[in-house]
Amino acid sequence: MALDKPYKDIPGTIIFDADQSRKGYHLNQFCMSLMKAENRERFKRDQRAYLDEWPMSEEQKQAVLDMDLNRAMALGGNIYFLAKIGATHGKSFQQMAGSMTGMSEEEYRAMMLAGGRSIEGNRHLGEDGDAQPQHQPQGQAGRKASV
Amino acid sequence: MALDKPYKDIPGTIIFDADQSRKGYHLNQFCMSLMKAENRERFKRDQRAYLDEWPMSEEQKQAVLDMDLNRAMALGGNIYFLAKIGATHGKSFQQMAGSMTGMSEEEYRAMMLAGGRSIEGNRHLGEDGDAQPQHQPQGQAGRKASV
Amino acid sequence: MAKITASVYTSHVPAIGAAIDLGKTQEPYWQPLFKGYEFSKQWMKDNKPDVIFLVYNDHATAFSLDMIPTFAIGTAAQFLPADEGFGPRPVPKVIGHPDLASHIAHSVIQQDFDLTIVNKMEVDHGLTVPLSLMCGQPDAWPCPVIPFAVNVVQYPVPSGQRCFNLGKAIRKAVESYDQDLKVQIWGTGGMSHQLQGPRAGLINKEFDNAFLDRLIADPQGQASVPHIDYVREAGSEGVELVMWLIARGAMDDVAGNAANSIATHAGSVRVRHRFYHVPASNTAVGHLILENI
Amino acid sequence: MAKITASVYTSHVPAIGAAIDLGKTQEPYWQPLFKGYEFSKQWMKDNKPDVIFLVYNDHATAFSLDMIPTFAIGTAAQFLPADEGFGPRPVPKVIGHPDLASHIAHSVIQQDFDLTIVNKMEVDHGLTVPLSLMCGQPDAWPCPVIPFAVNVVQYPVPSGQRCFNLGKAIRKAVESYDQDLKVQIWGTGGMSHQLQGPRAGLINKEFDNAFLDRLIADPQGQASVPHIDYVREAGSEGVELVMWLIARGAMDDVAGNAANSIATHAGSVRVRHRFYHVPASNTAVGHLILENI
Ligand SMILES: [Fe+3]
Ligand SMILES: [Fe+3]
Repeated sequence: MALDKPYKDIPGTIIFDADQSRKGYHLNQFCMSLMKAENRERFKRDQRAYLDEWPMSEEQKQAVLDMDLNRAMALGGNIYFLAKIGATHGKSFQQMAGSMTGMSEEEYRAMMLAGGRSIEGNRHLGEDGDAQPQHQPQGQAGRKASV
Repeated sequence: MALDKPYKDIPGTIIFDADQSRKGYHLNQFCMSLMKAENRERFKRDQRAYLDEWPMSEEQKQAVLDMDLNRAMALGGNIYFLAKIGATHGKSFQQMAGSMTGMSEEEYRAMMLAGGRSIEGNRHLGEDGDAQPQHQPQGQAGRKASV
Repeated sequence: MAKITASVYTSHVPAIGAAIDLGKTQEPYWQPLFKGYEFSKQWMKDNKPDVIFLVYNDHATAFSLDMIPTFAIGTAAQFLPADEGFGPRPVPKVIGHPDLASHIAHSVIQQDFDLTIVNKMEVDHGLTVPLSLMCGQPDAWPCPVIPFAVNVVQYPVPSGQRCFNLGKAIRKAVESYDQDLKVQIWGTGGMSHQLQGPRAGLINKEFDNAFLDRLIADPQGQASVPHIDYVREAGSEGVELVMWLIARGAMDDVAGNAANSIATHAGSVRVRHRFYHVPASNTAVGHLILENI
Repeated sequence: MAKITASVYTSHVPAIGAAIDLGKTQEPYWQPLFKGYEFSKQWMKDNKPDVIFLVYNDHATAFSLDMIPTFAIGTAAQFLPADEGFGPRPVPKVIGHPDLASHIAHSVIQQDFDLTIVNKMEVDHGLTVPLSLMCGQPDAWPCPVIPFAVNVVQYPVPSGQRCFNLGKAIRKAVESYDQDLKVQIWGTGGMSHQLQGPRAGLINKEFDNAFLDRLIADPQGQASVPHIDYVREAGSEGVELVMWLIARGAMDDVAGNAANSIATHAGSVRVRHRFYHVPASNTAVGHLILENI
């Protein structure tokens, strides 16, 4: 691809473009299947067996089993598709989004109530905002990690 | 609809536009179902029973049973959809197209071999070409009808 | 002749739908948000349209990765609320307006917009949450709705300028319909939000309010802002805001045909309501009502 | 850099596929038609492309009335021949080129063409008959194929001008791809035919030959011809000819960007082959090969 991808220099973000879409095709189509109640039941009963019905990579399956959404995104998942897994487990969008920051649910909710994450330092890779790679994971997890 | 339909003054032609599409939705979707071999078998075994599974008008069903393609077109059918019924009965596109003129299969085939129907007199309603309403049905059938 | 009487803009956060459906609108978390829509519910009663042309995006609900239409118009007689993973929302089914929708499709395709015509689809929170916010919890929605879905899931999404020009084409289509109908056009989605990655939770109040100012006063200028600015400043999902430009492009003060990107002032527009609130779940909520006068 | 080397134009009559599949090509009825493609099969061997970008229309096969995309690009890894009612044609499966297809989709959407991206579909005679005519009956098609489907089933179909401009946008997209690939673009369908009603069997040799002349020498002029002329002069299904303008718009002598409808001569084009025959079933068969030089 010789096309510009100007979004590559934004920190903490994956843009779902054609390349990601190709990588994540089966992962995302698996997620779509969870829009049927009977499939959600089957998936919850035996996640591994259900996943094995799909031609996904082992890494993709593991990311789903671990509910590691950052990993699932890197492997081609799209958040609107992945949200169906969260819904199946009874998780809200806020819980899912928060899980990608390393913050606890309470920490993330408190950040949102205080007006959300600031844009300052988070526009370009190489700045010093809290979404930059050098500051992950965030919240309590980050403080523990740096000890 | 206040949009122009400039195609309304062409003789012997129905243009499949949004209005026709709406009218023929279930008829055409029934035709699509004949793309599966098992459905073609079921349809051929009991056409009426198969048609009754679809929310089509009685007129539409009768047009299918009679293989009256002009009627089916007037009721919202589209030729590419209706062609699946023909295929189910083992009919070629030439046999289906010919059936809408009133000509016998041989007459229609001979016309095509001789270079096809002329455009002369068939551009606008009100001219005197062979596709004009006053000259239907064509071929032997027309000669019989006018006796 | 049909006429666009007003445009409505609102975020369509799924958690808002859940709050309404679960009776939480008076909880401290939600109360300030719903207060911002009290005016709007009354305004809807006082200004009941005959049809709502509702611009939204599908969130991997009706459209999987098998088919991704850039622009899709719903021409069906009805559209059922989808099961997005928690079961369908307990809201009325959406009644379409096949005749007007087909007319608009016909006209807009002839104005060089390459629509996908959809005769069967379910609708997700992108469409039903705005209806709930503006109409509350009625037994039936107040009028037929034409769903118009924009791809903002897989990049590239249509540009702001393309969306704005599409709005102009829709206005022209509506005005060539021969029944006297009052049509509202709604643009939904946004405002700033990012749902993924370590940057999740981004909110940019300055960007959002500047967007609202400019959408009102200089929509052509706002239309020329590239995607990357939305993604960078308003979050990866903030790009949904381009959909607001479709509704804005259909208003009276934006003249000229779709191919002509220069707006001249042909009529005028009044701001009836403006509201902004943070947060709803991960998202900044913005809301505007503009009337043609 | 990828480059468009040539364009190929041909009718795609289903009966031609049946004649090939049933071994009837040497029968008196079919022999003159297949003779017209002998040059072309040798030319394909001598000028093997790396990818074919194949413009065709779906005939109620992959797309029912549930979703009707104006323009759909196939980005899948493969496409199986469809069962159109007689069982699938016994031809090789079509291997796609997902990377180039996605690149073209990306570029062309950013040039304001509102494509639908399709990751799963079966292909009908509209796509496989041209391959059979140009390649005979190999065990595998000679190269990957990107299917590009145009709605010509439900009116309104895209205008000739829109198609021509799309061709320009596709050329620009191909030329921005960073691998060295020789790409052919094929436009299929037509020529004059009418498959329905009392006017079925219409053939207009004068119109068809004037179209071929003008497609070669004055494509911009031909692009400005409205639909109604095709329907009136070349039959209800003759409107398929607008698809040839997409391929023609991608050639070297047609310069300028997609938004600019004025063609200037930037390169030149050579006619390698021209053929016309009546009838194939209900249809007039036309065929052209143009090379960029
Ligand atoms: Fe949204
Ligand atoms: Fe065709």
